[in-house]
Formats: sequence, structure tokens, C-alpha cells
Amino acid sequence: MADDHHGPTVRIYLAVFASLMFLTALTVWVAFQDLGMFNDVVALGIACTKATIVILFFMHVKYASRLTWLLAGAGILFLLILFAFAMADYVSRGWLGMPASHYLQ
Amino acid sequence: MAITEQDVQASEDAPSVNYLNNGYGLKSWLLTKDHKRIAVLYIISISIFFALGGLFASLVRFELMTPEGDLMSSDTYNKVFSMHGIIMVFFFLVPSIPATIGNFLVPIMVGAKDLAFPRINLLSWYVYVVAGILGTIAVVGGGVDTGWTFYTPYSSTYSNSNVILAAMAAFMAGFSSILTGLNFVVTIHTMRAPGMTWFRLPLFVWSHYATSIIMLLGTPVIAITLVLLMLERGFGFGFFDPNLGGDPVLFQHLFWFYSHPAVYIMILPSMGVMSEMVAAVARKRVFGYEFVAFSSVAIAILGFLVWGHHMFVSSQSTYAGMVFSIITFLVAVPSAIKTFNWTATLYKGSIVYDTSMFYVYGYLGLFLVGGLTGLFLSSMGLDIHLHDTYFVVAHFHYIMVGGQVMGYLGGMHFWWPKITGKMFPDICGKISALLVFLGFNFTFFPQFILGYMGMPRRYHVYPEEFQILNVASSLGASLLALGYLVPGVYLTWSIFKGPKAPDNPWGAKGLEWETTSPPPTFNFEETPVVTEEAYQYGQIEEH
Amino acid sequence: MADHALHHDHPHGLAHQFEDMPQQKESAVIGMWSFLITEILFFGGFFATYLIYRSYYPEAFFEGSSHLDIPMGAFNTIVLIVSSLTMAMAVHKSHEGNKRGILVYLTLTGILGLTFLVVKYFEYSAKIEYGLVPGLAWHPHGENSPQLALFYSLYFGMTGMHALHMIIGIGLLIWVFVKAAQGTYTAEYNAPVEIFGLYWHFVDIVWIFLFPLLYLLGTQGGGH
Amino acid sequence: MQTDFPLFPDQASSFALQVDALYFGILALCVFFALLVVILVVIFAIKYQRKSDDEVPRQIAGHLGLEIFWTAIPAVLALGVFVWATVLYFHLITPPPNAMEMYVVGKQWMWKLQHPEGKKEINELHVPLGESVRLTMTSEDVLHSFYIPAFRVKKDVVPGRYTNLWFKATQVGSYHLFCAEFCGTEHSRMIGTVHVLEPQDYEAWLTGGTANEPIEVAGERLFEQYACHTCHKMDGTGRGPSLAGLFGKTVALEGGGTALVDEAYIRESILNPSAKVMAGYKPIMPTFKGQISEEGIIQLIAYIKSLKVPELTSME
Ligand code: HEA
Ligand code: HEA
Ligand code: HEC
Ligand code: CUA
Ligand SMILES: [Cu+2]
Repeated sequence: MADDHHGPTVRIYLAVFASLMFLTALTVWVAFQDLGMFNDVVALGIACTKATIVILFFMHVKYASRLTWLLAGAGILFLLILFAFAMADYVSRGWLGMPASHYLQ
Repeated sequence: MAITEQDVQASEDAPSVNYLNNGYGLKSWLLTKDHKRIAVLYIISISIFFALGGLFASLVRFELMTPEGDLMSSDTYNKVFSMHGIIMVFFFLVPSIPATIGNFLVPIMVGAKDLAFPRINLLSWYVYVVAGILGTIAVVGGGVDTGWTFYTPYSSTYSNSNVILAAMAAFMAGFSSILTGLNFVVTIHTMRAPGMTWFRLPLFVWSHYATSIIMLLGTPVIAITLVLLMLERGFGFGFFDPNLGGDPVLFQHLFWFYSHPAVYIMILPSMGVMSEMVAAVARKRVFGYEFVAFSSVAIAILGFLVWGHHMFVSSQSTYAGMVFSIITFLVAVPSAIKTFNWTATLYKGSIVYDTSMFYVYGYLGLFLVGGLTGLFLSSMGLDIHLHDTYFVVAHFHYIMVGGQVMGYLGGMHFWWPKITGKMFPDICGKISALLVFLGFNFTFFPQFILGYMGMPRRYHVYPEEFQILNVASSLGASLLALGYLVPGVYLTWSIFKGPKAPDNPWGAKGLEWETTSPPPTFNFEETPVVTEEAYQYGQIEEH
Repeated sequence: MADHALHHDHPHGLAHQFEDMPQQKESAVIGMWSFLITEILFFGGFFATYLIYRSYYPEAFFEGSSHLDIPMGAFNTIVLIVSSLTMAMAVHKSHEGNKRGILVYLTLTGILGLTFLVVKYFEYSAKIEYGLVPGLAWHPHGENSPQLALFYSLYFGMTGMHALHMIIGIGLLIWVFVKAAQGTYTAEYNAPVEIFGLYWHFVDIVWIFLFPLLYLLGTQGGGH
Repeated sequence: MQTDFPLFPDQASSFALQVDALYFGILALCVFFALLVVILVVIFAIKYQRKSDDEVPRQIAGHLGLEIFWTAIPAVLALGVFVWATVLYFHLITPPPNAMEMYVVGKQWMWKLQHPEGKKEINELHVPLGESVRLTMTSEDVLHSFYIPAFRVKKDVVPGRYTNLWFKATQVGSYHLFCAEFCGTEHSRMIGTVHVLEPQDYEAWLTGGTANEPIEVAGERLFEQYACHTCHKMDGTGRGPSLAGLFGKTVALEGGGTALVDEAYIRESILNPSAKVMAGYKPIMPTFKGQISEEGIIQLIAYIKSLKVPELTSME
């Protein structure tokens, strides 16, 4: 378990911090630009980038064992399963053109 | 043999101090961090809830003896079956094997002194107890009448019963099972004894590993779902309220995201028990070890992709239904693999006719029927007719009661000598297995026919033509109740009067049989070093 | 009791069930990650609900979002990111066994956490005042009012659950702080600081998603 | 209608036979596998009974070929069942275009049904033999589920939404109608009877008893009562679009996109008009939420459906 001692240095922490701040500013700025539907995409993209940075460096996953990667990955994978399969229902309602599929009110 | 000098109680062949006599008094039990003692605490508490759930089941069967609602009012009946379901699922079946036998055996089987987090293990029991108390308050304070599925908007707006308390209780029970699962995952990963590689682990451990995956990944979603429900009901927030444009069907998605995988929490552990018992009964290595091991993991993972099969008629989109249906068919395949491998294990074995064998055979028969009837339900065209009828009720009792409860009882018999250090009379064990098997079929087989004829579930009164089959089912239930009472009696008797158990009464393989009965506090006198595969009953031939 | 079952020296902080410190530390980290998985899926239920209603009622969500206070949200984002940095530094110091360092950085982290909660308190009060709390104080009457209630239910549910995690986090922080002050943590034994750090960062990540999803989507004035 | 001790439900609709065929098909498959396993384990138990206490059988690790074999066979068979069942499902949910329309409103704890001719029933449904009937269903409160075992049809009835179900009765008689989704205290008494009548008997039944006004006439009355006609003029000169011939069309929406005008769309237009605004119009239509009952809405829908375009002029 030598990885504890090869954790990130203070310099890396500061760099990570700076990029997080930059991305926060960016996401606020972008929100006020009219990009049509891309506003959402960009906002989520930035949020994911920030989260990845935090996970990799602040949470040391970059320096951790394969098992930690696996665990973090499993959590995210099953989250996506939840999203994807639930959305699958909502998106495909109405493909058959039947009223049952329409939302009301 | 480094054992404390005090407490020496003379006995020649067994070490004097074991986990049971190492400290007496309530406090030494209630503050214990020993996984074996916590397992015993769990056994006692889940037995109480089983009796309570069984009592409600008996009330259900009494009421259904006649088509009219003569024994109780509709409201009472609705509460009775709801509490039967809630108690049986959340307070009995989910913790049944993992928190008891699993808690006792997983550390021993991997050759560890305890679980990775003994304090969290104890915490999980306390959380369970608090949940149980909340649940009991909900029952005593008027009950809950939503069914165990808590469907909105009935549960969030219309029901007049203690939904919030019951949901809170289920929420906490879920939390306790998360803690158990977390402990297992970490223990299996980091605390295996030297030489205990993944492919030397007993299949019981594999199946508990798979169970823990589901506990970790699924349970939080039911937790949040119940939180949403409580917020909606308690504060008037809207998440599923159709008046706000919310979708009641979304609740079902979230609910089944956990509750389908949860049914595998309720069967995988007993599959693990079966693998151990089949090997011991036939004195043979489990056929296709790797396939049985991986099929557990496959069930755990695929099990997350099929929840929509509970929603075929809920107005879920047809295409989503198709995806859920096809994956449901595929998730049946790993169960098939297991079944066939157990069968093949018996082939050319050395089969002993003892209690374990009776339970193994009973389990196989009932699980087969339960699992195969799942195929009827996963067929979209047929589920339209069968959904929410007694066919479904029969299906899940065959698997949950015929499968997991049978496995739980079988496992309790199999490891009883290890847990208590006492032997039970073999003939009694056989009789109880037979009683349960017969009573069970008598109770639930008629329900398949009822279901196909169209009798809806959760019905307090029903048309007259269904009566004969219902009476048959109720009669069977009394036989079944007897089948459950009998082991309670002679197992309790054996604790006080039973003969002392040898370390390995069945001549079985596994680390748990190499330590004493009952095991010492830290399981082994010395950390074992593993040099052979699981189930090395003899030299293994490769094919 | 029966400690003689262990036949080796007993390093400081090693629990009886473990063989050595690395095993114990690995277990702690894996245990924490397993717990975080459950947290991911716990919040996941909220996010799934959000996603679905957002795609059904974009206008109502834009409208709801436009009543949220972006400067406050942005300020809180920054506060949490800084607190993540100080938390990471506390863990860093704990690896060196530097007690003073741990205490200083934990204190900073705690203060930032409280700041976050105070800002949140002001935001909540404003919402209550304007009657934007579904079920409790709800005033909107417009055409979108029902779906607006969905948005605000999610807003309060999600930020409330997040705030609850912050409060628990601060409780844990105090516990770690006390232990650190007693000199429990050394260069060898520091797993509690480390896994508490994981928790804190996780809570930060949740907010990283909440901020754009709840606050920022109203900036386009409700239409594309 | 039934013997005292039936073991099988009536087969009274066009798909009963197909559903039962699927049922027996799967049953055969399951019996085969169940017997296979049971017979094998029993034979093994007899043949390989332990002879002596220290007997050690030959240890067999496994057999890759066998594993593949018994993975593939069930998988293929299961997929076969999937295809069969899914094809049947599509059949079960796709009504023929000429089906009769009937309307169902579920509420705790009764079924309110209405015929196109306006006749209303509670907990009883009369249908003509051999005609396809399509039900449009909604709920006033909680989830219910409309279930006729003899027809092998069932569908949840969801508040805030329309669901559909169709069948063609093939056998004269009376059959159970159940509520299959738990809906509270009297869930088990939310039952009724479906009467399948010869077409001429059905006609007689329809015209007999109280005089009924057809459903769209009731709808028309509501249309006037709620002053819809002040904005929705037939010739399209009102402040709102003409509704004639609208049903089944796809209309362009303000701000892009299109919408198919079906029952759900009309319901939404009445309850929440600003959700989807027709292109070229202002969102001035008031909401009628809380003013018109579910039944009223259904009548309005039937009326709007019945409106024919006066003279073919394409709508903007
Ligand atoms: C321990 C619990 C448990 C388990 C393990 C299962 C296992 C399965 N279940 Fe079950 N199920 C429940 C508990 C369980 N179920 C409960 C509680 C409900 C009702 C909930 C409620 O509404 O209250 C339910 C409801 C339910 C439904 C919804 C019905 C409805 O409400 O309309 C469906 C539909 O697909 C289904 C399918 C299956 C399938 C395909 C399996 C499969 O995993 C079974 C696999 C096993 C086998 C198939 C047997 C062995 C295989 C062979 C011998 C080889 C031959 C096989 C092939 C040819 C494929 N179940
Ligand atoms: C682990 C799960 C489990 C178990 C073990 C059981 C066990 C039994 N269940 Fe049930 N059941 C469910 C889970 C379970 N059930 C679920 C989830 C539902 C759905 C609920 C819903 O719709 O929401 C359900 C629903 C359900 C119904 C349908 C109700 C309805 O839809 O209206 C019926 C009807 O017959 C039934 C019967 C039985 C019977 C006869 C037993 C028997 O096996 C029980 C036998 C046991 C005993 C009789 C107890 C033995 C002990 C004693 C006798 C001790 C004496 C007691 C004291 C001294 C206090 N159950
Ligand atoms: C104040 C005028 C007004 C009244 C009163 C009114 N409507 Fe409308 N209606 C409109 C306008 C304007 C539109 C088009 C904009 C829109 O879709 O909201 C419309 C749209 C519709 C549509 C959707 C047509 C489409 O293709 O988009 C339907 C259906 C409808 N109205 C039905 C009714 C019914 C039924 C009533 C009475 C209960 C009613 N309306 C009362 C003004 C009115
Ligand atoms: Cu309506 Cu059950
Ligand atoms: Cu399921």
C-alpha cells in the first residue's frame, strides 16, 4: 500500500483548485450566452469535468488501487443505468402514437 | 492454544472458551462486536418478525376461507396483508440469511477473525431493531394499508393509515442491510486468509458477495424513493402527484429499481446455502464451480436491468417493456446454470439421506416451480392476464418461501451444530422438511389455478366460484404453519438437551468445519493458511 | 479481552480483526468508497426525477430556476470548492502526521461549511417569504404553477438533502477534530481523516451538479 | 355461466385462445425442464446413495461443453418465448381502426362507463358480440386496473392520463369485471359485470330504458355552457382556432414543434391551454381546470371528435 505516500503534492492541489475556480466562472459565464440547447450540454459537461477532477485528485483515485477505480466506476455505471432505463420509458412513450403515451396537464 | 485461563470449564476435547460462553449477561451480548454473537442476535430478532408476519399470513388465510368478508372489515384486511408483506420482506426475508448465517459464516469461511467493521455490524443490528420498533409502532398504532409496494398516489395522498411510519421503518431496515452489505464487500476483498484466492472461496461467499453488490447499489434507491414519498405525504411536496403534472408511474420505476434486484437479495444467499449443502450431501465438489460463482454475479448485475417487468400493464411504454422483458428472460439463464450444476453435482456422488438432503431436494423442487413460473410473468402477452392475480402471489411465494425460507431453514439445520455446539435429532429434521414441502405445495399450488382463472390479489371478498381452491390453500397453510413450528420446538430443545456436536458432524469441507463447534471468539486459534480449493473431498479430475 | 489471541505486537490504532496497518487502511478506504456508491445512487433517485420532469416541463423549470439567486449559489459553490481544498490539505497534513496542520485545515473547512449553511439559510428564508415552498407556503397562481411546484419540490428536496449531508459532515468533522487534538493521528494511523475527506469531497461534488442544474438554467429567460 | 368448481377461465374474446396457447406453450416448456431436473435428481438419489461412511466419490471439476450447452439451450428457448409473447402483446394493444369507442372513468370504488350513444352505466358494461371495442380510460383519484379475465385483458387506469384497452367479445354471456390494482378500502368490491349481447339485443338494450342523448350531444351542450363556442367558431373566425376536423391531425405549435391532436392533447388543451399553443394564436384561452369533471371532458372530446370540416379548406 505504498500509494499513500505517493499522493498528490500541494502544488497539484493548488492547480486543481485553480482549475475548479476557473470552471465555475466559466459555467456561470456560459449560462448567460444563448447557445440554444447547448447550454445544457455545456453546463453538464463542465460539471462532469469538475467532478472528475475532484474525484481523481482530491479523492486520490488517480493514485489508488484498481479496486477503488472499480468501485467508483460501478457507482457511476449503475447511476447511468437508472437514468437510461427510466428515461427509456419516458422517451419512447408515444412512439406508437397512442394517447396512453401522452402526458397531460 | 492461547486461551484465557479464567472461565475454564472442563471438557476434554473442546476448547473451553468459545464465543458463546465467553462472557455472560445481557450486556456482553448487547455490546458485543463479535460477528457470531451479532448473528445470534439477528436470528432471534428475525424469528420474532417471522412469527409476526406468519400470524398476519394466517389471518389472511382465515379470512379467505369464505368469499364474504366475515372475519374482518376491508380496511383491516388491507392492513393485514400489507403488514404481512412489509414485515416478511423488509424485516424477515432481506436479512434472513445474510444477517444470520452469512454474518456468522462469511468471516469464518474467508479465514478472518471478524468482519472488517465489527462496530458497524453491531450498528446494523441496532438500526434494524429501531426499524423494527418503528414498524411495530406503525402496526400497533393502526397499521398501514398500502401493500408492500406503497404505490402512489394512494400512499401519498389517499391512504389514512400510518404510511410515513411504515416507510420510515422500511427505510431504516434498508439502511441496516446496506451496512451489512458494506461489511461483506470489504471483508471479502481485504480479509481473506493467506492462500484464500477468489477461486478458492466457498460458493456461499460468492453468493453473499453478489448479494452485497445489490445491497449497496439498490438499497439507496428505495431509500430515496421512500424519502420522496414521505416528503410528499408529510409536507405536501409534489413528486408523483398527477395534479401537479407528476407521474405516479415514476414512483414505480424508482421502487422497482430496488425491489426487483431485492428479490435477488432474497434468493442469492439461499443459492449459496444450497451450493454448500449439495456438496456436503453428495460429498463432491460442486460441478462447474466457476460457472456457479459467476452466475451469482451475473444475476446481481443483470437483475438491475429488468425492473420494468412489474409494470407491463402500468402504461409504461411498450418499447421499454420489450427491453425489460427480454432481459428478464436472459436473467433466468444464470439460475438455470445453477440448477443444472447442482443436478450434475449429485451425479455419481455419495448421497447421504439426512436432514440436509431433504432440505436440498425440497428447495430444488420449490425453486424450480417458482423460477419457471417467472417465465410466464415475463412474457408480455401473458402478463397482461396474470399481472396482479394470485398467479403472481403463488410465483413469489414459491421462490421466496419455497426457495429462500427453505434455504434458510436448511442452512440453519446444516450449521446448527456449528452455531450452538449441539446436535438436533435427524428424524425430526426430516419430518419438518417433509411437512414444509407438503404444506407449502398444498397452500400455494391452488393459487396458480386461482390466478389463471383471474382472481385478483389483495381481494378481501371474492366471487364464490373461487372458494374451493381458497379453502384448499387455507388448509395447506395450517399444515405449513405446523411445519414451521416443529423445527422451532426441537431446535430449541436441542440447545438445552441436545448432544454435544463434534467439530465436523457431516464430514463436510470448509474452514468453518475445521474450527471448533462452537467456534472460539476469534474464530481460529491461528490464522489458517489455505492450500486447496473449496470442496476438496478427494483428488479432482479435470475434464 | 482475549488479546493474547494476537501473537504479534499491537501497533497503535490497529483493530483486533486486522493483521496489519495497511490492511486496516485499505479496508477503511474501500469501506468508505462502498458507502459513497450508495450515496451516489441515493442522490441518483433525485437526479433521475429531476431529469424526467425537466424534460417534460422545460418552461416551468426555466421559470422556477429564474427565481433562484445566482450570486448566492455561485458564492456557495466557491465556498465549497475552497473547503474541498482545505480538506485535501488536512488529509495531506495527516499523512505527515502534522497535528497542527490537521487542526488548522480542519478548522478552516468547518468554517467554510458553516458559511455555506448560513448562506443557504438566507436563501431558504427568502423562498419562504415569497411563498415558494410547495405545500407549506405556496403562492404562485400562473398557468405553470403546478409544475413550478414540482420544480420547487425538487429544489428543496435536493438542496435540503445536500444540506443535511453538510450538517452530518460538520458533526463528523468535529469528531475528527477532537480526535486529532488528542493526538490520535500519526503518519501511520490516519485513516479516519482520509475517509472523512472522501465524504466531504463527495458532498462537494453533489453541489457541483446542483448548482448548474438548479440555478443556472433560468438564465435564458425561459425560451430558446 | 360457470360450473361450481371451474379450473379454467371462460374464453370469451378473440385473444383468449391465443393467450391460452401461449400459456400452454410455456407450460409445456416448464414441465419439460421441471421433470428433467426432478427425474434426474431422484434417479441420482437412488443410484448414488451413500454406501459406506468413508466412501469418497470421484471428483469431477466440471465440463465446459456441458456448461455451454445448458446455457445456450435455455437462452435460445427463452428468446423464442420472448418473441412469441411480444408479438402477441402487440396484437393485444393495437385496436383495429374501426373499433367502437367507449369511455371509462375509475374512481374509488366504482367504474363509470359511457357508450358513444351516450348511455351511461355504473359497474356494468354491455357490449355487442363480435365488435371491436376500444376503451379510453382515466381515473379521478388513484390507480385502478381494468381487468376482464374472460377476455384476458387488463390495463392500469392512471389519474392524469388516458390509457387504452381493446377487445372483441366472441361469446355471449356475463363475465367478471375486476379492479386489479389495489386502490384502497373497497378495492375488492370495485367489481362489475360485462354483458356480451347479440348485436340486435345490444341495439335493443341501447334504445331501451331511458332515452339517452348521444355523448357528443352532451358534449355540445357543455361546449355552449362553458362558452367555448365564443372563441372556437366553426368557420375559424373566432379568437381561437376552429376545432372542426381537428381530431387526428398534426398541428404546428407556437415556438416550433408539432403535436398530434388526440384525446390526451385535447384534455391538456382544456386543462392547461398554455402548455401547447397552436401556431398563430395567442395563449389567451383560460384554463378550465377544476370546472369540468373527467366525464365532462370526455364528452367534450367526443363532441370535438364528431365535428366535421364544413368544406375542405386546409387549416393553417
Ligand atoms: C426471491 C424472490 C424472487 C425471485 C428470485 C424471482 C425470480 C424471477 N421472477 Fe419474480 N417476483 C417476486 C419475487 C421473485 N422473483 C415477487 C415478490 C414478485 C411480485 C411483487 C409484487 O408485485 O408484489 C415477483 C413478480 C414477478 C414478475 C411481475 C409479475 C407481475 O406483477 O405482473 C415477473 C415478470 O416478469 C417475475 C419474473 C421472474 C423471473 C423471470 C425470475 C427468474 O429469476 C427466475 C429464474 C429461475 C428459473 C427460470 C428456474 C431454473 C431454470 C431452469 C430449470 C432452466 C429452464 C429455464 C429456461 C428455459 C429459461 N416476477
Ligand atoms: C418472505 C416473504 C413471505 C413469506 C415467508 C410469506 C408467507 C406466507 N404468505 Fe405471503 N406474502 C408476501 C411475502 C411472504 N409471505 C408478500 C410480499 C406478499 C404481498 C403483499 C402485498 O400484496 O402487498 C404476500 C401476500 C400473501 C397473500 C396474498 C394476500 C392478498 O393479496 O390478498 C397470501 C394469501 O394467501 C399470503 C399467504 C402466505 C402464507 C400462508 C404464508 C406462510 O408461508 C406463512 C407460514 C408461517 C406461519 C404461519 C408462521 C409460523 C409461526 C408460528 C405459527 C408461530 C405462532 C405465532 C406466534 C406465537 C406469534 N401471502
Ligand atoms: C377566450 C377564448 C377561448 C375560450 C373561451 C376557449 N378557447 Fe379553446 N382556444 C383558444 C385559443 C386562442 C386557442 C389556440 C391557442 C392554444 O392552443 O392555446 C385555443 C385552443 C383550443 C384547443 C386546441 C386546438 C389546437 O389545435 O391547438 C382546443 C381542443 C380547445 N381550445 C378547446 C376548447 C374548449 C373545449 C373550450 C370550452 C370548454 C374552449 N376551448 C374555450 C381560445 C379559447
Ligand atoms: Cu380500483 Cu382497485
Ligand atoms: Cu421482478
